[in-house]
Amino acid sequence: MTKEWRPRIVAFFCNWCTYTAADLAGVSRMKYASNVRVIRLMCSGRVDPQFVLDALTRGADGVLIGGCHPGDCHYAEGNYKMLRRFQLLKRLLRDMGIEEERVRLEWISAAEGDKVKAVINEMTDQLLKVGPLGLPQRFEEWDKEVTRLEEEIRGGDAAGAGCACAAKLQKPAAASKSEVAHV
Amino acid sequence: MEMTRTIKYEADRVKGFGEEVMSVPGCEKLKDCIQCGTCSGVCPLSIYMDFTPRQVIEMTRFDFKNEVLGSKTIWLCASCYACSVECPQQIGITDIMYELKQRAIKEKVYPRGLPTPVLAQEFTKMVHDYGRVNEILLATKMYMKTNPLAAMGMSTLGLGMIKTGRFSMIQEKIQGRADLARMLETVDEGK
Amino acid sequence: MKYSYYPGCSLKGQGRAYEESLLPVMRHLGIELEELPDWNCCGATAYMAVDEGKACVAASRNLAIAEKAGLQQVLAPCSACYLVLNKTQHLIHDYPQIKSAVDRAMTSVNLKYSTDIPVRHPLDVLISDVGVDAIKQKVTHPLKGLKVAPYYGCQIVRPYATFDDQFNPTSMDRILEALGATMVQFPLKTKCCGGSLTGTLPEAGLRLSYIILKEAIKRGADVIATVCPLCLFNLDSFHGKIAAKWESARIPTVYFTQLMGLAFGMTAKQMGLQRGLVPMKPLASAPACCAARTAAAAT
Amino acid sequence: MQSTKENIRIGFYVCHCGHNIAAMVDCADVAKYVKGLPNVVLSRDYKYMCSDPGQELIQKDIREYKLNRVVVASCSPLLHEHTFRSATAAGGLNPYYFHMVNIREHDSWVHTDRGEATVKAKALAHAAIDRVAFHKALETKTVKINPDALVVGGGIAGIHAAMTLANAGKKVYLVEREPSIGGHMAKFDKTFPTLDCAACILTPKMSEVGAHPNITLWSYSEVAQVDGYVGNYKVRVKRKPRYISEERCIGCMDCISACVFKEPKFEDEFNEGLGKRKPVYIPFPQATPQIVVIDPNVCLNFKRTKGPDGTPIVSDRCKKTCVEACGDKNAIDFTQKEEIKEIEVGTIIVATGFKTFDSKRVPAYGYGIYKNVYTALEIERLVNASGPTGGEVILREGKNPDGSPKHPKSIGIIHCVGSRDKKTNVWCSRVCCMYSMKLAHLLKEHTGAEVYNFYIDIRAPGKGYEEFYNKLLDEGVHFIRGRVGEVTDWAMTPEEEGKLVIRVEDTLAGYVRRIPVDMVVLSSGLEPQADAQDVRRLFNMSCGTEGFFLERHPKLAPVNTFTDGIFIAGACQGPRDIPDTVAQAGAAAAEALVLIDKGFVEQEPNTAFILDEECSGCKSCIPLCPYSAILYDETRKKAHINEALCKGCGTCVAACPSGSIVQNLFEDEQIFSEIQGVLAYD
Repeated sequence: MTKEWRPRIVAFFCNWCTYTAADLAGVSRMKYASNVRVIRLMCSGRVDPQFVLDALTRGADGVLIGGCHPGDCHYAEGNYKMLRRFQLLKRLLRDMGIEEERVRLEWISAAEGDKVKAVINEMTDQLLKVGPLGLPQRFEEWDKEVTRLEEEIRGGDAAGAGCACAAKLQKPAAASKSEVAHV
Repeated sequence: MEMTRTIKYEADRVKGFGEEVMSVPGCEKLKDCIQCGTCSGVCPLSIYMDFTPRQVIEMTRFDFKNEVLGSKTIWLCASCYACSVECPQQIGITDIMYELKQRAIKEKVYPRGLPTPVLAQEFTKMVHDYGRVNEILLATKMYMKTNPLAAMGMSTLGLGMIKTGRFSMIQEKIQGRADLARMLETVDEGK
Repeated sequence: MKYSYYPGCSLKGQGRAYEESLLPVMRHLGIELEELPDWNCCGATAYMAVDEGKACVAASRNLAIAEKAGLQQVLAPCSACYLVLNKTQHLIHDYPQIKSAVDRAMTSVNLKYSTDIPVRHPLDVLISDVGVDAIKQKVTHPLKGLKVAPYYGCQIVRPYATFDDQFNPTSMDRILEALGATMVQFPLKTKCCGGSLTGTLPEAGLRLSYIILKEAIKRGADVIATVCPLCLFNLDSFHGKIAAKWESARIPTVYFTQLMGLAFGMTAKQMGLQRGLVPMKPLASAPACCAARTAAAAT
Repeated sequence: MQSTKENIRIGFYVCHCGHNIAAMVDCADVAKYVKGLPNVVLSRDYKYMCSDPGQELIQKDIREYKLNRVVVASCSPLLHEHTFRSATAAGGLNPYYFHMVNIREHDSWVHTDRGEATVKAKALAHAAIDRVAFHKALETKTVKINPDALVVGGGIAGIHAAMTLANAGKKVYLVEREPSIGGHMAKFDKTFPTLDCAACILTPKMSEVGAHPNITLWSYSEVAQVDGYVGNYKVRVKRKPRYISEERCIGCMDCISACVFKEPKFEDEFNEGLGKRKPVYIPFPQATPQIVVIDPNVCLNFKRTKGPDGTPIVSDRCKKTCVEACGDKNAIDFTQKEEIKEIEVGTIIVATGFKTFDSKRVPAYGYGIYKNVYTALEIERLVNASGPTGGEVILREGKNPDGSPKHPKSIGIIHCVGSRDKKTNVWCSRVCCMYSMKLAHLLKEHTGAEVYNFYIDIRAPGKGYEEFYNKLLDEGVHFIRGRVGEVTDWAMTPEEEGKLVIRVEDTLAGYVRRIPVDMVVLSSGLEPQADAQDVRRLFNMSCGTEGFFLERHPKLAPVNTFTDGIFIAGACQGPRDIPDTVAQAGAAAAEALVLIDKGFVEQEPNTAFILDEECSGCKSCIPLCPYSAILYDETRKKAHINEALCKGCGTCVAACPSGSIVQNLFEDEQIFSEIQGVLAYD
């Protein structure tokens, strides 16, 4: 492939503020980087940390979460709930060695089409600097490594004991759910 | 009776001039002008200008380079920044005037007999050579170059300066003259 | 409190009375000023008209020297210096092409420009760091009955004033009121004095000085107080020409620091008041050596 | 994974939207790509999917190809989701088997590279195809609409909206902050361009409101709290004490004449401070309701210091001549306290109006420095026959040599004060050109003065507006195109002595001019109310960047907000004149009537429910719900969601540690498949 690498961003936008702001950016014909894919949720409070981890595991280089400004949530305080969850999620990502720039939470009101544009462009620039995350490839490599290890063990010793850890590496998202979701 | 053609044809424009000016730091917002005339309304010197500041903006935007650079207007700007802070479109009009002055000097197209560009250049030379400026010497030089007669008219003032102990014929010089000159040269090298 | 002091060419030349009054007044208020070693001219309004890049380079040499001197802030009493040094920082900050030009120049002589060191005007320091109350406490000879037209001129408030209102500055008003003086209502406080045009195009330049002078008189001022050596020069030096062209509008113009010194009990001579072409009348409250009459009362 | 028994058959449609999408997205290529995805039975691109033929195409395909899922890639679901769900339903499918992909607002309109935009459209379509397989048949819920309505703000917008609803037989609460309704319009002298007397056309409407059996008018009141949802709002209204019993006061005003203050002494708000009033007063002669107010800040019977909670304390030190004058009516009550009223309404119209720009913010024009600089609203009162001078235009400063009041001989009207200025308000306030011309006409008529208008551009787009401009030109009113630099009081020539001097460039002539005048009028612009942000939060609305309330769609839903059942009308949404305001108020009332007369509203079935067998009873979801919709069943040790209370935010779903809460339309599988889909491209 000769095409230059562009980061993939999955965005979770709340229906009332940020999704509407993105619509406004469209109506106003603002131009921004095309590598963002928006998934509409009713509220940023619906964003399960699993969604973020799942997106990263499936090949996203960054995840953007957009909600209403504090105090402006259509559902009173879903955005605060997201904020609390986000703090924990960030800690988890740090522990996993995933750069901070990759996951971003932004308050964008329905009137701030220009902010949608600015945030997406800024995040794209930052991710271009940070480079690809490539989790699927990394998992593949780990899988290979583990398989090789297993074979080695099976070849050298009789019974293999490495499968549990392989399973865990393959599905970090599922494993982490109970750690982060309960906030 | 001789008639002057005032219509402007496309050929009268120096295409790209406006864009060039707009690319200079501080001059970007030139294109936002709505021609309201606030700049002229607040400019204390607009009453002596051949074109009002607003007209200079419009002429620059539409590439009437020769007319703009040859105007007296840009040399009447005293850099008081009233236009810049009052402009409803926040256009850096003072900076645009500076840019136009620079171009007029570079291309030596400023109106003859105007002392302002002469003063600017003498000033710059003095800074380059000595690092500091002696206002009295500077004024003398400027008058000598532009209007020696006027210099005579200033003798009362000179006398006053001497009497009040503010007159000095000694040119102050900085130690790091060579350094400063070197620094200024790098700007030309970088161009 | 200690600041780097950038006097600028005027304060060493025709505007020396500004320095003569500023230094003792600041010392009296506990402010130490350390003159920048081997500073050069800021470039004023003239350099920007010739070459913006060079103007920034020349001005930034002073900022680099200040950085090297290690003090946290620079005091620039001349309005043009204050504006140019601040403007240079803004340009370096906002435009990469200016920054790289400055960096290149710095490297060529082993200097470094790394931080935007705050460049402040004495009015700012007096109002924000010293405070009106501290000034009031030092007043021994209140300027009772003195009516002052506070004249700020253009370049300290426009376009970068951060310490005062751009359209209606009051910092000097507050300081002078603390000295006991009365301010006349003076809507021309930020109008242009004509700048260097008084010399280059006197018809245009002097008209602006004339308007300021005549309005100060009309509004009942005894004296105009200013913060800029060029403003003072323009308002003080051309009375003959102004009278010939329009009408006589003789009124003394002084640096606000000169008034501060008088109120602190310093003498008119110490404050360099004799350097004005239109002398300021001695004050009833002036210290001993100025008015013998009050000297007796004071002792 | 999805039920294996069901054979998923998806129909996919990509809309060209004319050139809107097709110019930036290769629609045929997208259709081709989707054709190859699992479960896709047919894939088409079509010029206008929202058109009737487009919708019929969906219906026909459902029947012919036995489709059981439909995906349309077109514009924003906020615009056309409803359209396509209806089409899906008309084709015989449950409407929730439909899913929409936004490739216009989120794709073709915001990108510049056709290749990239097409790739993005494919990815978004892929996500929808993956997602829709997990869709389930859902039932649309309906909620009843309480037929009573609330109108907030008693200016011309609120008055008109309330009257429209009341005349349709609905019960309306009209809440106004000031002691009288009427708003800004009540202060105007005449209205442009017809020069109708504002009071003559407004006051009949005001008294109708006051007398209407269907309208409960609460003036001097503010909305304090709003709870609930469309059709069922619970509102708390704060009624400020006016120290007069509204029931007993008959508006005779005997108390006012009897007040111990023989002369009016206090700044009269209605007359913009140009006149005076007493501590007991009625804002203006036609005030509605005709009930006096006592101002505790200046009434002698109150202490100067307030109580710890900010309430005024009765001092009882006044002779209370007012109480004596009121006699048997016994309407004065110094002990009156603030009162909270609770009401239930189904719909709310917010018509809280605007505030005028504070002209002191443009110091160059001298307002507050030079006495003869006026705001336009001050001039409205000055030229009004019932204004503080009885309609005589007298200068604030300066007298004739014989000591008589001075009338202006020359007047300068400065347009765009605070408007079209990036330092203050960037927008055009829309009404100033016209009202400036109206004031120019009135001032000229009253004084015969030379009147100058200083304008940037004359904006007269309205019925009869340009004609009005022409009329003024004929009348000899001067128009100078130039934004005024400054207003000063220093003279350079003898004719400038004692005058205000306007310095301006006549941009058409190219001259800088100094024009001496006696009076300067500042045409200040319109701004959002100072508390617009608080009001916005109260009603769960949004504000645009400039601070005016945000409409749901600038073209197609101009009086709707993002909260169902809450509508906006008048200048709270943006600067507008009286005709536009009235039209909008009528529209807002009509939108409310649609809901009321339908009697119910369909709700998105996006509520959450608990999978009983999975719930561990940990209770972590319970405090998260802002609507207290989750209850805990102590006997079964399980949580339970009250569907009627759930608003469908999904916060509990995301937080449930055992994954036992499901949100309809936003199920975990649906979102995971969407994530997978958007990332499935090269």
